[in-house]
This record gives sequence, C-alpha cells and structure tokens, in this order.
Amino acid sequence: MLSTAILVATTLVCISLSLNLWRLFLGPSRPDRILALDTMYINSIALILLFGVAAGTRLYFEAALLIAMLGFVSTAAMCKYILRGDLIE
Amino acid sequence: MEATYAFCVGVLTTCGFFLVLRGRTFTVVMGLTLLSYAVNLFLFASGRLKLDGAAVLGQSSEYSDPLPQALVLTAIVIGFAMTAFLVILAMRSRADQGNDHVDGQIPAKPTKSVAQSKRNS
Amino acid sequence: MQHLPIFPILLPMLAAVFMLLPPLSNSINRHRVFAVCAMLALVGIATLLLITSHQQGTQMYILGGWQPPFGIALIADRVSTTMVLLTSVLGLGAQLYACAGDDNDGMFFHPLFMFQIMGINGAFLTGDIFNLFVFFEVLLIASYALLIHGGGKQKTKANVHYVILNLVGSSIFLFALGIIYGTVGSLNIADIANKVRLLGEHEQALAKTGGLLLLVVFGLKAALLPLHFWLPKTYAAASAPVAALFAIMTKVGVYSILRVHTVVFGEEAGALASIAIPWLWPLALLTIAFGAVGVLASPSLRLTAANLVIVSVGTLILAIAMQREAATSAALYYMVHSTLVTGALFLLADLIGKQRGKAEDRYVIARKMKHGKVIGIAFFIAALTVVGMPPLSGFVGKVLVLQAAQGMAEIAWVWPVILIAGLASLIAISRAGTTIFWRHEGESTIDAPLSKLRLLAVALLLSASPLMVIFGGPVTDYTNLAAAQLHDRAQSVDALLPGGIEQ
Amino acid sequence: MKAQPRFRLLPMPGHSFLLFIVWLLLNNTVAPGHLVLATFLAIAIPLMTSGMQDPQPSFQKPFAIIRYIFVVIGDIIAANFEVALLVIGPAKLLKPAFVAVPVDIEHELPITILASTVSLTPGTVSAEISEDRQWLYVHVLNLSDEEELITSIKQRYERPLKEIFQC
Amino acid sequence: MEFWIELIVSGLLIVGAIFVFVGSLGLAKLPDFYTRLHGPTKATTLGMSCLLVASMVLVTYQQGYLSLHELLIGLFLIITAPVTAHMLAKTGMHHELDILEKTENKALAERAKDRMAP
Amino acid sequence: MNLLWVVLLPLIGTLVPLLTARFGRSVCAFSVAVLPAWSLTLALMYAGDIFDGQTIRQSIEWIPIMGLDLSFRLDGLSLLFLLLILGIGLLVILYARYYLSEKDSMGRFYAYLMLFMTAMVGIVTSNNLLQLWMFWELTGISSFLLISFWSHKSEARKGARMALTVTGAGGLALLAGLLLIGNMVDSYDLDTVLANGELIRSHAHYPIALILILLGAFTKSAQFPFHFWLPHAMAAPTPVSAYLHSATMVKAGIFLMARFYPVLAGTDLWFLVVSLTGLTTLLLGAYIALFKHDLKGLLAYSTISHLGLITLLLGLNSDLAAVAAVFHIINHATFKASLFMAAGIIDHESGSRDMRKLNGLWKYMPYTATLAIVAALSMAGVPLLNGFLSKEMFFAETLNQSMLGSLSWMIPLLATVGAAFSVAYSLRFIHDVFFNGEPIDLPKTPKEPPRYMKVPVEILVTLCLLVGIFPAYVVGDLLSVASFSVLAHDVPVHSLSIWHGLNIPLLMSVLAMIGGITIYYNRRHLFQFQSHFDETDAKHVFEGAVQSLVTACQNVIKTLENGSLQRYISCLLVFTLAMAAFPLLDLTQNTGSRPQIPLDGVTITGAVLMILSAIATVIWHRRRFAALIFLSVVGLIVSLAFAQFSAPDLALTQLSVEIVTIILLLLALFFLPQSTLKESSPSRLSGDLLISGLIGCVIGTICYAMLTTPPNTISDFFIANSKTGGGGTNVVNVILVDFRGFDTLGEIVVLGIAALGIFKLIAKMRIFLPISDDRGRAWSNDPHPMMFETVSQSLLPLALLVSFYIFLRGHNVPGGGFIAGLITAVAIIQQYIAHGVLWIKPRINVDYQWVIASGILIATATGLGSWIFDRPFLTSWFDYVHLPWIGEFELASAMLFDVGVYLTVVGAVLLILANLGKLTTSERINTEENG
Ligand code: NA
Ligand code: NA
Repeated sequence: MLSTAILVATTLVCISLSLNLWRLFLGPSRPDRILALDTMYINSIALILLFGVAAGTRLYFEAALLIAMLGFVSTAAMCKYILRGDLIE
Repeated sequence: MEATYAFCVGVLTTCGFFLVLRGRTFTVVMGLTLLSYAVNLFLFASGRLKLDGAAVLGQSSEYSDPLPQALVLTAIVIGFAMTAFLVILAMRSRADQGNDHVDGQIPAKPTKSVAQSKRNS
Repeated sequence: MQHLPIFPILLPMLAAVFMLLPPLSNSINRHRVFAVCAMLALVGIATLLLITSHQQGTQMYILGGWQPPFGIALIADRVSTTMVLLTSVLGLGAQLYACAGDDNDGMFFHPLFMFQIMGINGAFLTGDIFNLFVFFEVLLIASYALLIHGGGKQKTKANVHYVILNLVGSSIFLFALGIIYGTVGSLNIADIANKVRLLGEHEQALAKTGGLLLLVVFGLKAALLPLHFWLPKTYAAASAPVAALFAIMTKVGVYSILRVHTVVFGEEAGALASIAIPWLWPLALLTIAFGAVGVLASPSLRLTAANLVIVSVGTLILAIAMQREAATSAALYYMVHSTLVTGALFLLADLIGKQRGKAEDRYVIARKMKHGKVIGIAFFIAALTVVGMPPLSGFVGKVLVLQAAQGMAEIAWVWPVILIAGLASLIAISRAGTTIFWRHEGESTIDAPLSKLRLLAVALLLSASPLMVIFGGPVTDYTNLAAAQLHDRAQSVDALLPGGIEQ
Repeated sequence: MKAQPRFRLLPMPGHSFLLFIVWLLLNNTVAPGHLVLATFLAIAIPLMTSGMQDPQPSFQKPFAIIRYIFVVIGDIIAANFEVALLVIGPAKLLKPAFVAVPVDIEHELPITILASTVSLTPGTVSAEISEDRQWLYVHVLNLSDEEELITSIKQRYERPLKEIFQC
Repeated sequence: MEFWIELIVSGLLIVGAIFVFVGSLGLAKLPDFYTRLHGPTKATTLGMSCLLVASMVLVTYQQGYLSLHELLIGLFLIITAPVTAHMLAKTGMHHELDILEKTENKALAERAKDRMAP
Repeated sequence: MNLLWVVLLPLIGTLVPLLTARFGRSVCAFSVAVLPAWSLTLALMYAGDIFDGQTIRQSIEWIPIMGLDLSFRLDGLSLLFLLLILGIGLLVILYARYYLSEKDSMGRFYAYLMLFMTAMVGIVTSNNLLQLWMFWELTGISSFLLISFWSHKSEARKGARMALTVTGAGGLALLAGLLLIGNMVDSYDLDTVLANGELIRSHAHYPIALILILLGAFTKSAQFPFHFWLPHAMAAPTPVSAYLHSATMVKAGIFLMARFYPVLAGTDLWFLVVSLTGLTTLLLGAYIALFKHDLKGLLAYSTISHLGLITLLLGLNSDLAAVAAVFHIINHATFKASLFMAAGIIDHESGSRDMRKLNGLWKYMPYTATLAIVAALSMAGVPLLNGFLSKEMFFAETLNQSMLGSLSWMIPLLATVGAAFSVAYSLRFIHDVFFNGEPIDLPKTPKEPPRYMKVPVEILVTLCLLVGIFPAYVVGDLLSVASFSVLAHDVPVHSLSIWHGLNIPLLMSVLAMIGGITIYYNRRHLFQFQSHFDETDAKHVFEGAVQSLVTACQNVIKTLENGSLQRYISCLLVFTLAMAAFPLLDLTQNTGSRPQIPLDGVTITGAVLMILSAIATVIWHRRRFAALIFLSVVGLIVSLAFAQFSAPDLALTQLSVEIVTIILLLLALFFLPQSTLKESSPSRLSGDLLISGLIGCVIGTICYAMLTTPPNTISDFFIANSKTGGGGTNVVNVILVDFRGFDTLGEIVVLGIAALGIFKLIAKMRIFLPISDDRGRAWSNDPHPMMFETVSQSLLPLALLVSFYIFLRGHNVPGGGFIAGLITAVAIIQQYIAHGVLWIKPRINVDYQWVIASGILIATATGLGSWIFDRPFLTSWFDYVHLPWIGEFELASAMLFDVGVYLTVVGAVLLILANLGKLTTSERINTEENG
C-alpha cells in the first residue's frame, strides 16, 4: 500500500512539475515565469521528501530544507530585479 | 537509465557549446553554465550511477563511488568562481567598450563581402 | 627539510594571504618589501629543492600522509624542480620590475602575483592529475585578475577572449578527467601510467579519448596551433610585469604535455603508447611556422615577443614529439632560456614604450629615446638570444633541438622549419631594433627617468642567457639527467608508487 | 513598543527561543550535549545578529499566539478544500476581486504577520501594503461578499495580533 | 509495518500530493496571473504539510524516535511563501499585467501599484 | 692555453675602448691596438712550429653534450688568416684613428671592431665545428653593428640589415651543414672531420651538406646570387670596408671552403657548383664594377669579382689552383685594403666618393695618389705587383681543367674577359679619380691626409710591391704551409717567380691588358649601352621583398586571427571534436558489460524537463531574463539528479551555488542589454549547431560507454578508511577535507582570487545605470518592500543556525563548510537585497577581504599544524572527547580546516556580491583605482 501511495504521489508531483514547466513555457509574462519557477522549487521539495520516504533515509532532508530556504531568496531576487532592476541598492 | 543520463549530458553539452559560440557575453555565460552542468554530470558519471547508495557510512548497504563526487564538488566551486569572474568581466567589458559583444565591437551587418576584421595591435 | 617540496606552493600562498591582512594590507610599500623578500626566499627554496632532488633523488611529498595512489603527492624531480626554480627567478624579475611603479596601477597586484606563482608551482609539482586541474585553475584565475591590472579597453577586450577560451578549456579538461577516472580509476599520474597499460579494449578507446582531450587542454594553455589565437593579444595587452610572468604560462601547458604524454601515454603505454605524437608533429611544425609568420607581421615589440613565445612553444612541442631523451633535455634547456629571455623582452618592450611616448613600442618613427643606449644594449642581448644567434643561449638551445632530431625521418621537416623560423625572427628583430633605436626624428621630450629597479629586473632575466652558455656544460649535464629521469620508467613511475607497484 | 532589548544577553528573546527549539528539531534530539549547544547558539546568534534587526514590538501573550496559530491552521485546512474545488472546476465560476482592507495595527512585524496570514489562507493573497500602512490590498480568488471578507480578516486575524503585540 | 500507520502515511502522502498537484494545475489553467498566484499556495500549505507529516510519522515509526525536523521545512515555507506571493503580486502590478475582465475593483490594482490608499 | 688567449685578447679589447675613449683618441687607439698586437705576437710565437709542418691544438671542454668544446687549432691556413686579420686589423685601427670625426663615438667603433676581430680570429682558429659556427655568426652580428655605425643614416641601417639577413640565412644553412657533417663522423671535432673526408664524400647526405655549407660560404663571400648585399654594406665607415669587405669577413667564406677543402672538394658536384658560381661572380662583379660611379661601389664590385676568382680557383679541384687561391687571398687582401683606405682618404679629404666629381686629384694629393695607383695596378694584375702573380697562376689553372668536357675552353676565355674588365675598372679608378681634368663641385678642397693616416696604406702598398717582386722570399713559406693545410697533403711544386717564360697565361694577361685598355677607352659606348638598363638598386628590391613578405604575413595573420572569439572557439571545438571522435572509431561496441539500472518515471520526467529547459534556454537566449529562468530550472534538475543518484552533498552544493549564481547573473544583467540582437546568419547558426551537436553526440556516447563499463577504481580505499583514518562517516566530505584536502585548499584559493579579481574589476568600472527597464517602464517606487525586509530580518538568525548545523554535521552526513558558507552568504546577501547597502554598511563592519584571507590562513594553518607532529602538510587528527553529562563528541582537525573553507566562501561571495551592489550607490569602493 505504502509503495503504491508513494508511486501515486510521485507521479502526481512529476505531473505537477511538468505543468509548471508548461506554464514556464507559456508565460506569458515574466512574473508568470517566476511564479512557475517558484512553484517548481516547492514541488521539488515534495519530490525530495518522497525520495526520502521511498528510500527510508533522512539524507535528503537537508536538500529539501535548502530548497525551502534558498528558493525563496532566488524568487525574491527575481522579483526585485523586475521591480527595481538593481538587486542591491 | 544510463542511456537517458548520457543523452541528457549530450544535450546539455550541445546547448552549452552552442550558446558559447554566440557573440554576446551574457549568452556565453549562460552557455558556460549549461556546459558546466554537463561537465559536472559527466564527471559524476565517471563513478557510475547508483541509486540509494549515498557514500555515508552506515546509511546504505552499497556505496556509490565517493571520489568523483568530491571531484565534482571541487569542480562546481571552481566553476562558480570562474563564472562569477566572467560575469563581472562581461559588465566591465560593457562599461569599457560600450557594448556587450565578445569581440568588443558589434560586427558590421552580415553583407556578402565582410571578411575583414581588425587584428589588434 | 622533509617539507621542502611543498614550500614553493605554500610560501607564495601565505605571502599573498598575509598581504591581504593588516598590517600589510593597503600599503603598497609594505607589499613591495614583503613580496620581494618572499620571492627571494622562494628563489632560495627552489634552489635548495633542486639541489636536494638532484643529489638525493626525487623528493615525494605525500600530502596528509595518504600514500599514493590514494592521496595527493607532490613530485619534486629534476624536471619539476627546474620549472619551479625557473618560475621563481622569472617571478622575481617581473616583480622587481613591477615594484618600480606598475604595481600601483591597480589593487592587489602583489597578492595576485603571488597566487599566480603558487598556481604555477603547484602545477609543476603535483603528481595528481586532478590536482593539476586545480592548480591550473589557480594560475588561470590569478592570471585573469592580473591581466586587467592597469585597466584600459585593450586589457578588458583581451581578457574576455582569454577567459572564455580558458573556461571552455577547463570544461574540456574536466571531460578528460572524467574519462580518465572512469576508465583507469585513478588520479595519481604514476598510477595511471601503470594502469593504462592493462586496460581492456573497450576502456582503451575511451582512455585514448581522455588522453587526447588532455592534449587539447594542454595545447590550449601552451598556445599550440590551432589553439594559439588567444596568445598574441593577451600578451600584448597585459601590463609588462604580468606579460613577463605570462612567459611561463605557456610552458605550463608544454610541461603538462611532457609529463602526461611522456610518462602516461609514453612509449611504454602498450596500446595507448604515443597517442598524441602523430598530432604533435604537424601541429608543432605549424606552430613554429605560424609563430614565425606572426613575428614577421608584428607591428610592435610586444606582439613580436608574443609571437616569439609561440615559436618557442612550437619548438618545445617538437622536441617533445621526438620522444627521446636528448630531445627532452634540449627542450628543458630551451624552455628555461626562452622563458627568461622572452620575459625580459616583454619588460624591455615596456621600458622602450615608456621612453618613446605615443609611439610606444610600435615600429614607427619616433623621437629619440633619452636612455636609448642602456636599453639598446639590453635589447641587443635579448634579440640575439631569441633569434638564436651565438654566443648567447638561444644558439645552444636551437642547436640542441636540431641535434636531437638527427637520425629521425622527420628531420627533413624539423630542420628547415626551425632554421627558417630563426631567419624570420632575425629579419623581424633586426627591423624592429633598427627602427626603434636608430630611426628617429628629433630629441626626446619625455623626461621619464630610467628606473634602476626596472633595469635590474631586466638585467636579472637577461643574465640567464650568457650564464647558460658559460655554464652550458653543467647545465646540459643536468638537463640530460633530468630527461633521463623522466624517460626512465623505474624512476618516473615505479618509484613514485611505494609498495603499490601493480603489474 | 519596546525598542531597547530587555536583556543584554538576550536581545531577541523570541528569536532565542525559536533558535533553541529549531536546533533541537534540526538534530531531532534532546541529548544533553545538544541542549547545551542549543542554549549556546540561542544566545550567540542573536547577539551576533542583533545589529541587523530593526526594533520590533515584542510578543506579549504566549497563549494568544498559540490560539492564533490554531485558528489559522484551521482556516487553512478549511479553505484549502474549498479552493481546490474552485481550481479544478471551470474557470468561469470564479469571481476574482481586489479588496482593500483597512489596517489598524502599525508596526512592521504585526502587519507582515497579518499580510502573511492572509496569503497563507487559500483564496486570498496579500498583494500590497499601502505606503502609509493603512491599507492591505488583497486579491481574492472567489469573492462572495467584500464586507464580510474585510470583517473576517480584521476579526479573526488583526484583533488577535493587536492583542499579541499590544499595539 | 502496522497497517494503520501505513494507512495514515499513505493517505497523507496521497492527499498531500493531490494538493500539490491541484496547486500546479491551478497555475497551469487559471486564467490570469493573479488567480494563478493562488495556486501554489495550496501546494505550499496543506500539500506540503501533509507530505511532511507523512514523512514524520514514517520516520518516527521506522527509526523509533520522534522525528520532528520536517517541521522546519514547514516553518520555512510558511514564513517565506507569503513574501513570495507578495513580491510576485507586486511584480504583476508593476508590469500592469492583464487582469481577468470580470475581476471586481480592478482599479484597486492601479492604486496598489503605487502603494496609495484606495 | 695561448691559443685561447689569441681569441680572448681581442675579446677583452672590446671593453678597452669603452673605458679609454675618454682619454682622447690617440690613447684610445693605442690602448686598443695593444691587444691585437699582443695576440698577433702570441700567434707568431707558434710560427716556427707551423712552418715546421705542425698543427697546434688546444682545447677545453665546454658543453660536451652538445659537442661544443673550446677547441683551437693553429695551422698554416689559420696562421695566414691570423696575419691578415690581426695585421690588417692593426693598420685599420691606426687608420680609423684619423678617419673618424670628432662626432663619432670612437669607443663604440673600436669596440665593434674588436668584437669583429675576435669573431674572425675565432673562425680561423676553431677546431670545433660548432665553435666555428659560433664565431661565424658573431662576424655577422659585429659586421651588422659596424655597417650600421652611422645608424642615423637610412642606407646604413638598410645595408646592415641586408648584410645581416643574407649572411644570417647563410649562417643557418651552414649550421645545418655542419651538424650534418658532425653527424656523419659522429664528432664536431675538426680534426676528426678532416680525417674522414672519404667517409663524408661517400655519405648519402654529402650533397645536402655540401650545398648547405656552400650556401654559408657563398653568402658570406658575396658570391652570385648573394652578392648584392656587399655594395650596400659600403654605407659603413671606410675603415670597416677596408677591413671587413676586402680583407677579412668576406674572406671568411673563402676560408670556410679552404678549411673544408680536404673534406668536401674533389667531387664533380663541388666542381660544378663552386667553379661555376665563382666564374659567374667573377664576371658579373668585374662588369658591374666598371659602371659604378661611387668609388667604394667600384671597389665593392671589384671585391665581389676577386672573391669569385678565388672561389673559381677553389672549385677547380686542382691542387695548384688551391695554392693559387690561397695566394690570391693574400694578394687581394693587401691591395684591396690599401685601395679602400685610399678611397677613404679621398672621401675624407674631398668630401665625396663620386667619381663624376672627383677628377684630377693627382695635383692635390700626389702622395696618396701614388699609393693608390700602385695598389690599383696590382688589382689590374700588372707585373711586378702581387696581383699579377696570382692572376698568372689563375690563368694557368683555368687551362688545366677539363671538367666541363668539350666546353672546358670557355673557362679560360671567360677568365680572360673578366680580367680585362678588371683592368678596365682599375684604369677607371686611376684615371677617373686622379686625372681626367679638374674636380667638380667638391665640398672640400682636397689635400693630403694627416701623416699617420697614410702609414697603413704605405705598409700595404709596400707589401704589394715586395710580394710582387720577391714572392718566394716574402710569402713563399707562408703560402706553402697555408696550402698544405688546405690540401691536407703535400703541396705540389709551384714556382713563385715573376717570369715563367712566354706561355699561354702570359698571353692571356696581355690580352686582358689590351682588352681592358680597349674597354676603358671605349667606355662611353659601354656606359651608354648600360644606361639602357634600369639600375636595380638591390636595397630597394631587398627592402621591397622584405616589405611584401611582411605584408603577406600580416595578411595571413589578419585572415586567421580576425579577432573573432567565435572563430577561435570554433577552432578549439573542431579540434576537440577531432581528438575525441577519432579514438571512438575504434570503439566497436558502445554498451559495456555493466548491468544497467531500469528506467523509471521520475527519471524520464526529470530528463524531459531538463532537456526541454536546456533547449528553451538556447531558443530564448536572446530574451535573457526568460533564458535565465530556464537555466535555473536546468540547475534545479541537475541538483535533483545528484540527489537521486546518491550524491546528497552534490545536490546541496549545486543548489546553493545555483542560487548564488542566479543572484549574480541578475545583478549583472541589470547593467547589460536585456536582449540580444539577432545577428547570426542561418548558415552560421547551422554551422555552430553542427559543431556543438557533434560534440554533444561524442560526449554523450563517451558518457554512455563509460557508464556501462564496470568500474575499477581506487575508491574502496576511501570508503574503508573514511571512518578509521579520517574520522568521518561522510566519505565525500572526508575526501574533501582530508584525503584530498589539498584540492580543497586550492579550490578556496581559487574562490578567494576570483573575489579579489572581481573586486579589482569593479573598482575601475564606470558603468551606465539604466533608469528604466527594457520596455521603458520606470522602476517601482518601492526599493525595499516592507514585508520582505521584515521577514528577511527574522530569517537571518535561522539561516545562520541552519548554516551552523550544516557545517557541524558535514563530516558525518551531507553538509560541510562550503555549503554552510554559501548559506551564510546567501542569508547576508538576502539582507543586502532586502535592505540595501546603506542600511547594511553601519551594521556589518567587516572587511570581506580579511575574511577571505583568514579563511585561507586557517585552512593552511590547520595543515601546517601537522608539522609539529612531524607529519606531512594536511595530515589530519581526530579524537573522541568524553565530557560528563554532555556525552561523547568528536574533535577533528578537519573541522578546523572546514572553518577555513567556510570563511573563505563567505568572504568571497560577499566581497563579490556586496561590492557589485555598491556600483550604483554612493557607497563606491573606497580604494578606487586611478582610471
Ligand atoms: Na546598487
Ligand atoms: Na492565500
């Protein structure tokens, strides 16, 4: 049951990632793309968690934590870029 | 799995080199970044692929080859340093030359007889 | 004493680091004093290391105590210690020159310079192929930073090309390393040399790719045709002391080819023996020829010197392609003398440029130099050497290379190309010299004093030329021994794998 | 508002507490060694970073905080299902809207928490805060009644925050 | 593994994944930028929470100790997600992106863009 | 080692004039003269032995590996040349004392002259081929300096360059020839070479060696077709011409042929090449000499002609001819040197060398005229003068050869013709200068020169007479020992006397005399005839040739190095492709024997996403921001791939580097164009796509082949020793900080240097600041959104905590100093983004440069710590410490090393990013560099 659940969940997350990419391609605006990228970060965290669950190891925890921390900075930086051009002013 | 992996490496390499061959510094930087992904994956591949075999003692039954991982780590860091330098150099180049072409000047519109270019002295 | 082999790496590195920290940071005068002292110490240490390795045999320094092939080992044999000493002396010359004022045209000159020395020395000393990559990157990043020292459009432009090409080169290096590790399964050069013979057919083809890709990388660094395009502009754009130091940069590539393609893929590598040689022959010849064309075409002394570097690289690669002890010995001699003298030539070009105002070092009519006589004498010595005229070292180097080719079928190509390239240099340099020193209109209005320090630097580098002739006997004896050591598998491979000679 | 730190050793007691907990969470342990280390870090890091903090009003009512958290979690779960259906359903059923919510609380941290809470609850996103910090602009995915929404935000979130931060 | 644990974990995983999926689906299919902005919030909040809890339960059961560190990921996401949304909304307004025709109070976006009172 | 001193004394002499020049001209000249005189004395001390038939040999080992020894020999030929070189050298020193004007730097002149003398002495006394060549080239160099002595004159520079180029080219050929010879006999020792003539002549490479050596000799001795440089070398001061271009340097080629005569001569090839070249030169020189209006030009061509004569003699392969050649060497040196000196006097005292202006000088300088006339008559071959004797011998020898078969008669005929012309130009020299009316427009009124300026001429002319009248007494012995050296066997019987009876040579002489007079008498017709031909100035031709060579080279360079980086990279890639692809042709089977992992959905999804994003990056590369987003997707998936394939450390690193890179690229993109123009033509695009595609295929293939090959590596060692030897369970980290800590040290140094370099780049940057985005939209009015600011502040302590956590655990589980450093750096950068530089500046008062330096220092110091325990650099140490209540924990030196890594990373990233931010604010970097 668990393995099936993992499989289903992984598949859903993979589809989600593909949908994100679809939005990324489609755009149409830059904010849309940033949003899509940010969502990809979140979905990647999900994917990594599922890796960890599937493998029964906590080695991937930090990767997920890092994406959560750093993905935010990246998205914020991109937004700042759109808003002000200059990231550090 | 191996074939897919290799295919990805090939595609990244192609994309990277193609972008490096473009004439603008920023594009070249992107190309080099793609290329460094390809390189890192390739170097990583020299240890072969292994699932669930992180080289952390006691965490796995079989370990993947840790050495290429260490090499890739070094390569990533060095690649980052190099890219950083190039990015700023690209800015400096724009500031000094007024454009962002890698040759420091925008080539004349591609008419038929344009084979001339200046050799710097 | 046991730690001697690592000093040439640690000393410049620590010197650089200390210069970034108080109380040395932000004071150019303290930087100068400290840097020169460090470099003098380095020359001393390099000499000591050379003597030690010469008398007591190859010194191996096993970092972290991890025996080869597992850890990283430094190999201070005759060849590598020679290169280290060469680097230090060249570095000292360039540094002294810079201390007369060029070092103040931008920030961090001395620390970067030291880092560059560290990278070069590391590349020469390391016995590990990945560590070689790391030191390549150290010396490259330092050279990127040094190249823009002084500022100006030309430098930026040259740097963009230089950096991008080298980044591509580094990527190829990593591809090659991946292949080598993926097939041979080791990174220690001696160990690779051992294992490469035992590969299966499948791995052989792959390892060959790796070996040849390494050739691309080293060729790019060495400015081997058709990978030399970066060189003239880069060297001509760099500020003088940097250009002088860069004279050794190509030699790092040459040295790596020598190491890897003599020791690893040498004549005893079984199916992978001499894989690079069929490529090296024509490319080396073309490099010389093209360098000579460049020498003739150069409109300024810096470019001439830069193209002379290409010629010397071609000559060196040619010697390596011969795969003989005599040739390697000749190459070593040639390497040392040509590096020092081209380094001096770059410095001279700058001295001349400073005296000639707008005309700089270009071959155009200009006002008479105030200090033409002294500079002229120095130029004359340098010119004789690079052209290969007796009685200076250029002639010994050239004759040694020519002699090494005797008895080979390729002699029909080697001799004419080398000799004609020599003639081309002669024509170009004589034109250059007569124009710069003798063709003038009016007296100089430039009142640039001739810095004694700069002259001293030039003299230091130039003195190598007569000294290497006067002491030609001992020097060639030494290079012969060094070459023999490199070609002797027992010394260059087996001895470097204590306890672990896998057959 | 208390601009000055109350204790010199604990310039940011809230943070210190959080850090202490997070360290134990990170290491998943309450081993004595880690307790010592956590205490050390909980003191050291705020000391290092206190210079990087603008003064903020401090938390006053720990129980109000806990209650607030549970209210928000409840709202999130409820709204999630609601919004999920909206997303899956046809787009023409949506009634999106911009709403300007007047804000009474003043300080940066409380306003930020308020805006965050609004965003965390599915169906509403804090789009902007006016320069005078009097208005919170919210984009609503499916607006039924504007007044009700404003009231709900002010009642459910702003009031407890006011209480917590005493402002 | 005990059945009820497996059941809880599986259920949480699937529910979480569904919410993640719905979020991305919303991102893909919703008609304008502002509505799309709502999509990922679901992934972040409930979806990720379910997955994290599933992981916590599973690891706690498997390793035999209380595993709470997954909460940290949740903590980070909860702190950062609203800021991301806020910044994105700002960029959207700054770029004056097309707002779905039927949106109420569209004019507010104009005001919000310049951070003025309505 | 007296022979060494024979060479060394003139060499020391190069320094003497530089020191003594300040004491006046006479002192200078005298002090200089002492050394060659001394040297000559030393040489003459051996004369007795030489005349006894001995050869003196002395040598010191120098560069044995190269075959170069300091090795000297003194035999008859050497002695003869030494007498010429040192003897005439002394006369020239005396002459030059008066010739040079006050303005000329006498010290420099004598220094060059002595250098040249050293070289010549070296050539003739060398007993080692390489040493010989060394001195040979030294003559070229020193003559270059002498010819260009008046370097302000264009013709001096050009003439010098031409001489250097031609003789330099010959020198290179000679080198090749000598090396070949040396290789044949396996020694560069001249004795050995001379003893192995038979071997050499029968060697397969003999023709090549011969031609190469002759090229050296012919260029030096101005033989046709290399003769053109000599007249232009006349731009030199006349003492130089007298010395180099009559007596010595041009004779070096002759000496070379004579020296190798026993080895190389005697074959048909020798005869054909040498004698025909000599004959041609003889005729050509004699003919052209007649038409030269420049006094020195006439003498120069006459020299060419006489050198041709000697060459012809040497080429005849007859012993007597060789003797005649040696004899003519002596004679030519004496009369030609005196003629040059006389010409110099004329030039010096009248201010002109143009024979159209110089007329009737007899009246003004009768004494000099007499001397000059005697010398010229000797040149013409008039009896009772030495020129006559050798010419007689020459005629006799031309009759005694039959190599050209039935055409052999042409040689004596042509020789007579040549001699007739030589009579004619000698007559012209005499008549046109000293008689023939009054001088025209001379700058000065001619007068006799200072007394001592005439002395050298007198001595030489006396010698002409003495030899001409008492040949056997004066030079008989010298000639025979010298000839003995040339022939290497007994000298044939020859009689040195004025009268040999009525014979054909005498007839030829008479014919030549009559012919010469006739020619001179009818010179107007000849001059008229000659004026139909454009006089080609070899200087222009040569300079033109060199110039067009240079232009051609410049064109080649321009075409190849067109300054386009794209081309250079293409070159590099094509070369790479060739290197990588060729070995793959041997790879018959791509798939190795290693079992493959089955494909799963996640991987496929990842692969598809990655490939699509990569391609999207390429397709949209001109819209940079969009491309950047796709690029970050690729980066994200690469990290996920690392995670999937059991490399958590890599995943973490890749992720954190990724974010920093994006921030960096965004920072830079602000200052760069937001989009790229479409500028590549379709053909270029497809070409580039082809190259990169092929490389991609090759790399992919290699990757696949490698992945499917069973591994055979040293990595088991690391896994086995990680815990026991390195004290950590995270093998990757232990490799980084311990097994290969040295790499890591290098890596952080790279990072540190990059940061310094970037700082350097930024410091001098003057950059345009965009005031609106690429669509002309003004920037948002909210530089620091409040929510972002507030949250960033709160996150900082948390981020630092996580960073500490990652750092601490790195040794045993994924993490480590590098990742921790990046997290810290990102957290701080986030503050920069949220609050701006002005807000940060008072709050973070750290010099990032120091952070970098301390980082590297700590890492190094950790490594150095092991020296205390007498272990190599970077030897690690770890132990487990047990504290009551707290429990057991590990202390490891590697952790300290990792602190260094951490600090360097933080310092470097912040130095880069934070300073980049300062570009646009008033907080410009304090230590600005001078633009
Ligand atoms: Na800024
Ligand atoms: Na929300």
